Amino acid sequence: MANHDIHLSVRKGTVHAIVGENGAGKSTLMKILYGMQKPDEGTITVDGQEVSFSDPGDAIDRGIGMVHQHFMLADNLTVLENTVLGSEKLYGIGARARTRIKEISDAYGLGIRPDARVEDLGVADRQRVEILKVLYRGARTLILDEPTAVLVPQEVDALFDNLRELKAEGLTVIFISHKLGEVLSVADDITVIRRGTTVASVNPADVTAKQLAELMVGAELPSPETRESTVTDTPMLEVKGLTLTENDPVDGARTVLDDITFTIRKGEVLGLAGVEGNGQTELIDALIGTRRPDGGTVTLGGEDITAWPTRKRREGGVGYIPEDRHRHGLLLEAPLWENRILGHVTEAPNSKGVWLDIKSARSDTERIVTEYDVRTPGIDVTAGSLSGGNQQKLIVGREMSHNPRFLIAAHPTRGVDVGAQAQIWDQIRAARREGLAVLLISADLDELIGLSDTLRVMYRGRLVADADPATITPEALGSAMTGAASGHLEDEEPGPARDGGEDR
Amino acid sequence: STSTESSSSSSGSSKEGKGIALAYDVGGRGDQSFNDAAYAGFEKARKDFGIGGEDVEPSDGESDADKVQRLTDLARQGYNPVIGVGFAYAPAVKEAAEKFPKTTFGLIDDETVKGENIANLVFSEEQGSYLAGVAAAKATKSKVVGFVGGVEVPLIKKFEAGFVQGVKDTDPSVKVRTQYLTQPPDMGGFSKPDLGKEAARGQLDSDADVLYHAAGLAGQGVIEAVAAKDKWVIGVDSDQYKQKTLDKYKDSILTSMTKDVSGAVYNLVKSVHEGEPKTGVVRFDLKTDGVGLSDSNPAFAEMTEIQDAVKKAREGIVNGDIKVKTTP
Amino acid sequence: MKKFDKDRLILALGGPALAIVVAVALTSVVLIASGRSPVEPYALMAEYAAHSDIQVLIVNQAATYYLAALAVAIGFRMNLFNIGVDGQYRLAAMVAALVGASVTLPGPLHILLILVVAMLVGAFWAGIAGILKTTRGVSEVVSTIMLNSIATSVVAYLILPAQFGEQRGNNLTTGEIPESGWFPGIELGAAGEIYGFVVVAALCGVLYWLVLNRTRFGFDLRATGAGESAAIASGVDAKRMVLTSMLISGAVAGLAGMPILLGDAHTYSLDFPAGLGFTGITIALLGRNHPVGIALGALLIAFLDKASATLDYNGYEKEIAMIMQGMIVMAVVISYEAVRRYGLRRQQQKVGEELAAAAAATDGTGPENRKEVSA
Amino acid sequence: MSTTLTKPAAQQSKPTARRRLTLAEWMLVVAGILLLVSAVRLITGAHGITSVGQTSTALRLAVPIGLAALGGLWAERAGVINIGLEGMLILGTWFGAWAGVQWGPWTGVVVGILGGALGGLLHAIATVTFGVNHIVSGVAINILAVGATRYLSSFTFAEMEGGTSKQSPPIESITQITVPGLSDAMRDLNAQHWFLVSDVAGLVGGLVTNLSLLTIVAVAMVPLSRWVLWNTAFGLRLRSCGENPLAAETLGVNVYKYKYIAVMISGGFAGLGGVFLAEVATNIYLEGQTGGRGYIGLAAMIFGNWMPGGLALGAGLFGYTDSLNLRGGGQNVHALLLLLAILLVLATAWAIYRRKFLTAAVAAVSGLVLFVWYLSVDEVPSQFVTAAPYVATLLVLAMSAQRLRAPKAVGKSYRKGEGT
Ligand SMILES: Nc1ncnc2c1ncn2[C@@H]1O[C@H](COP(=O)(O)OP(=O)(O)OP(=O)(O)O)[C@@H](O)[C@H]1O
Ligand SMILES: Nc1ncnc2c1ncn2[C@@H]1O[C@H](COP(=O)(O)OP(=O)(O)OP(=O)(O)O)[C@@H](O)[C@H]1O
Ligand SMILES: [Mg+2]
Ligand SMILES: [Mg+2]
Repeated sequence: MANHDIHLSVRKGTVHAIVGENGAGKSTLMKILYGMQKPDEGTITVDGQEVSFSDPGDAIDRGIGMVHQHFMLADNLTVLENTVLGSEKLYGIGARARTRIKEISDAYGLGIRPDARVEDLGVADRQRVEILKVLYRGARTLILDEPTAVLVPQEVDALFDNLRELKAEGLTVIFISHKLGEVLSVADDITVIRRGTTVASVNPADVTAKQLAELMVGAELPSPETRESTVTDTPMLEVKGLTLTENDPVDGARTVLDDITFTIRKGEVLGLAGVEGNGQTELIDALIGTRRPDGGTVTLGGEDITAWPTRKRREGGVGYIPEDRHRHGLLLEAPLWENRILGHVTEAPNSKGVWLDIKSARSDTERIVTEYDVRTPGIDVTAGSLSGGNQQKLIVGREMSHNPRFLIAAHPTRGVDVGAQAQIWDQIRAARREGLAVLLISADLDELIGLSDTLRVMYRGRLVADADPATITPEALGSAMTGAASGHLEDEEPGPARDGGEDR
Repeated sequence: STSTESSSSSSGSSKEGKGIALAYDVGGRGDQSFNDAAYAGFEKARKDFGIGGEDVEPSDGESDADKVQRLTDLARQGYNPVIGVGFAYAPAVKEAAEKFPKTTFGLIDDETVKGENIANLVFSEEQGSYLAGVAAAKATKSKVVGFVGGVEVPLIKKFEAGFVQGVKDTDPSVKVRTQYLTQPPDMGGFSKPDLGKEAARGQLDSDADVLYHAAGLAGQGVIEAVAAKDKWVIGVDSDQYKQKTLDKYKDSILTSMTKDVSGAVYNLVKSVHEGEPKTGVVRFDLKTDGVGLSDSNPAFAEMTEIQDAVKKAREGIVNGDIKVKTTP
Repeated sequence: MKKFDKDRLILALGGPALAIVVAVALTSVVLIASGRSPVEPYALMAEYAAHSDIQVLIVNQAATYYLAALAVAIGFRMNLFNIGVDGQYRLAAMVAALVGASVTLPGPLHILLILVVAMLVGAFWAGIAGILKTTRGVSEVVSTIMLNSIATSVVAYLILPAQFGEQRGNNLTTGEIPESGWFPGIELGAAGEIYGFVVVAALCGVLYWLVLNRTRFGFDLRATGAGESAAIASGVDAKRMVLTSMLISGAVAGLAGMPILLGDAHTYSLDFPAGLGFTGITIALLGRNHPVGIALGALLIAFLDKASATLDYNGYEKEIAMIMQGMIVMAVVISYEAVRRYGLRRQQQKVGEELAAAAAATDGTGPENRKEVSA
Repeated sequence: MSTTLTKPAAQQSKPTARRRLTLAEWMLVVAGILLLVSAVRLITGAHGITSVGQTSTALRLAVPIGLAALGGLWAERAGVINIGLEGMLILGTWFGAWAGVQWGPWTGVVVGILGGALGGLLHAIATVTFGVNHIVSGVAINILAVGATRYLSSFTFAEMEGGTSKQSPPIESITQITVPGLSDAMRDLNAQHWFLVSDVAGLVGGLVTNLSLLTIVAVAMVPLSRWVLWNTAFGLRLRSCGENPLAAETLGVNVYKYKYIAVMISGGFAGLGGVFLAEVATNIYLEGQTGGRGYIGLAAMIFGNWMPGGLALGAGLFGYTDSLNLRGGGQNVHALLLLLAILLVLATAWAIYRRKFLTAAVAAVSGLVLFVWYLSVDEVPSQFVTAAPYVATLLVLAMSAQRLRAPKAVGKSYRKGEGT
């Protein structure tokens, strides 16, 4: 059961926020409201009228629109096509629709180009297309499921301005977010969901972020704060002049990594901030060895690994917590113990010579399950049947079990609830104490600032700024992420913790 | 489980024959070609001698073992003679014939496999085709004639060889265009009239005005294309002038190179029926009228010049003055 | 965990069993609709297959199918659709026969040489598709379809007497392989002879299982099939994997023609069986790429093929067996999928339930009681 | 510290929209190829390569392949791979002939389409409702179609006058038209063997000579498909199911419905292709008549980058090379060797310009080999002529596959309400 005994009432013309842990059932609730899933019992009332939706079409007819947690766009179609899809009757699929899109875009300052292909758009633009889709259908009630997760603070502000404008016109907005600061700043009412049921309805004026969080979790909030520094002087990973051009058969060469240079020392966590799509993925690919850089070198513990294939790198002590665990970290239809072998098939205890050592691999999986608190009835269930957080714990356990010298941690706690989050942070901190070098990439700026010893900002394939996590604010970081600021942010104190000069 | 073999090996073919058995090659009954001809002989023999019979089709992609099994099954059931239609049956006939010494096995189109109780029914297609070549060379006005072969296998190349030689011996200035539809093992060239039609059109476009086909069912396409242009076509295997499905085009069918598979089957059955089964190579050629050139088209029968030439060529072949090649 | 396993076993067996029943039922419906007896054909076929010589025929045919299906299955295991097994084995058998017929060597060496040649040629032909895929991104589905047709042409050319072949009567062959190159069979007297290659085929199955499930290479291969991007991130060189498995698939395909070549025909001629590759696809599907499943599938299809011969003698159409084949394949794939889904859902539910129970029991998050749950 | 951080970035944050060839550029490419072909024809004297007959045969041979390819297009645009096209083609030949024999050719057309659509329905049930792997289901349908039609023939055609268990009686043919003056004028012009003019005349002439009405219908399906798929709401919904079915679902599109419709239309097109084979290419049903054209159609569609125009080109290539092969293959294909060698030289130059030296080397060597081959023989052995279309397809795919782009969700199983 994902939801039970939900009571939610949203006043017309307000912004109503819904908060809750991962997997609390927020998205499920919204999907029910939007007709994508059917409730087993209970009623939904819109404008005083009881309704029952059998598919999203019904909800749309009722003036409900939804922006999903994950983009619901067809990359290969144009913005116009994505927008009119399903509602072709309104303004056709041609010139009238184009005009209407322009009107809406202008009215809310969305800056939409109707004939652009979605695949060519950045995340913020895509987010706006999603909102446009809803407005185009003349929705009076908007459901926004974590619309800010991928936006930088400035873009979030712009979005909130849009929301306020909508509210002013009498539209109703239901808004889901994990970022409590945002919630408090924009919402008129807040509902808290825990374990699939509504546990509280509060007025933003009456609560603090901390109280809200405790309502969500039912316990005290952990913090990513790292207190003592364990940074040593021995460089573990050195990246020099890394350059990567993407060879698009149609567009020709395009530089995606431009002269990237940095060093991570033993015991250091280097946090990399940046809006998604600015080269982080490519950087990870180049470091893990799934893409050959066009120039530059990567050195691990003094050894030049630039030409090493992925497997050799992993054997050489590169751990990897991928950003998309389903695509890069797990075999969803394989049992847990096989997933424990994944990525380390050539290493003990998984194999001896060319043969797999299934027995040892299994018993080691049992160990990981216990040590890392992976909630599962056993190691023969498929990875796909575990919850996201538990999948992530399994991955962390697996990577840590091979004593990495250098760990790539991409969004290590994305989609993971607070409890598991704290555990993962602890594990990273513990390994760091023992001399692990970490490259941390995260969209969660609090996590980034809290966990890192050094911060870098990536923008359009370059490292454009650096900052000291002790003094930097998320806002300042955010402005560098949009390219508005560069160089050393808050440069009053160069500090010995930073090896200067390499980013020009 | 028992072996079917052991239960019947003692009986061999001693029981009173159940009649004739035909095992077809790829294409099977309905190929409007030699499988059908074999069937015609089979039917006629059954009627004339009042005996039973069984005819069995092959399956796709079968191996020799399957053919052996088929012949074995038939022999064991008491059919006699058992006839393998097509050279593909050669290894199978050899094996089955050893197992059933008292059954007579007919093998059409192959003489590489010999045995006491094997009758190799072979045809001199090249001789008949030579005559077709003579007729074509005489009938052409444009001095270009064409040959359309279904699949490029040695058997069909025999047709080509005889035809080309016939043309060249008659009039060296006549050009022969040769076209095959598919390559083995793609036997589609015998069953795709559309390919035959387009190939014939190609030859007609390059001025050929007499076409000879050895393409089984695909030949229907050749005939259709030629008829549409009012040129001459020479049929194959049976007298295609008389074939019902080709009635519409019969005025364009100059003549046909006949190959008396039907007669061969009939005669073998007859010999078995009369208790003096034929064995060894039984050749059907011009001398024995096993191959020949039909003249059921009255227009052809009236072309005296051609008839004379054909007659002369026939005599030359029969008395050995003309040696016809079997490969082009 | 035992519970899961028992479930799995029931699910694994239930799927195909159900499918065959459904397929037989549907075929009977077809029979009734066309005014025939809905049961007699089965009885006839069963009776016919009770003879030991037919059984030998079935087993021999199954060996050939088995190898073709293994070749397909290797590709399937990593989401490669090697539709080109057909061309690969034909070309391989042809060249192997040429080589085999032109040398004289002591027995085992001669056979070994022929097998090596066949595997190399099969691998080469499949490798073309592999290289096109890895370097040029050409879908192997399309390229192997093209290569099948091209193989036909190459074989047709090479077997010409002007090239390497010889004409024998109306047939073209590669010449006969001397007896030293024949694979000894298992003589069963009147029932005939079982190809010795049946044993090789079985060994290939064992090897397939062993490599796939017990070696690092096999793990990499399966991982690539189960999730290519995850496999790449885990250190598998996907391109090399594609090429390697294509080569292996082709090499095994090269063996598919060997039971007939070395056990029976001893020459490649125009009437060498074609189309085994497509049957191989069917069987790999039926057997779910599992070596035992494939063996059962191969036997089933071989049974339908061989036993249906009796239908002809008894006034039924042989095509009934073919319809049944199609129905079985369709029913089997549908039931596999339904069963797989059902299994997954069930497992998810169980995970959910057990965890909920565990959570309720401790009302906390402690891992203490997890062991009991999984026991 | 450093303050020179933000040089204006040289590159854009995101690639600009994919560049497509404009109409003018397309015309230039076509003109270039024509010029080249014409030159090769004059050098080699192989006038057959652009004759009227060549073109008209190419068209006839291309139609069934093109229809199968269109079938593939409709299914794949909705996200379903259809390797069962071969089976649906077979169903089309059988049903088309069965009805055609009894109630006339046009009824045959309708029933043939329905027969193909029946195959499509089966494929849709398996893939859409049961989520079976698309290729697996397609293979099963191919087996089933062969068995079913053989079985059916044995007590339908076998009992008809002039039919057998493998062949139907003749079907009345569909009217053929030839554009009166134009056809002859083009033929005459073509016969002059002038540079370029005759080649164009050959092309045009071939397209207006001996045209069956069904050919016209079939050819019209290409622009019609293009229009329906890209210019109507129905088409947009259908394509959205192939790109991102979940997104479509969230906008109220009934994904299952569109997939079903698309796959049935797909089967219908294949069925029409089958009817064409049974009624126009020949006038009978024949077992094994389709001869793998379904697979070739699929290849043509991929070749054509999942676009109607492209697949028409792909089908045209198959039709053209097949036709060359059937119309005095050896000499014509010999001429093609030269054409190919020249094209490879051009490709080498282009690759060098793009600084892809490996590609350049491969192209140069292949070009050289072809050229030497061209010089050393007068005729290509017929065995290789048969292989020409397949080799050509492989070559073209090898050169262009990376530019191809399949619908994003094609081949993926989709379950309603299982999205995130
Ligand atoms: N029909 C169902 N029955 C039982 N559980 C379900 C059902 N559907 C989904 N769930 C589970 O319910 C939980 C709620 O998921 P949901 O996506 O609504 O969470 P969420 O609050 O949106 O989390 P997030 O913050 O990660 O987006 C998940 O564990 C999900 O797997
Ligand atoms: N139909 C269902 N009925 C019951 N339980 C289900 C159902 N579908 C999924 N689940 C359970 O829901 C969980 C799916 O994981 P999901 O990632 O959605 O969980 P989550 O609550 O978001 O957890 P996390 O916060 O760790 O990500 C699994 O534990 C699975 O067993
Ligand atoms: Mg979750
Ligand atoms: Mg959610």
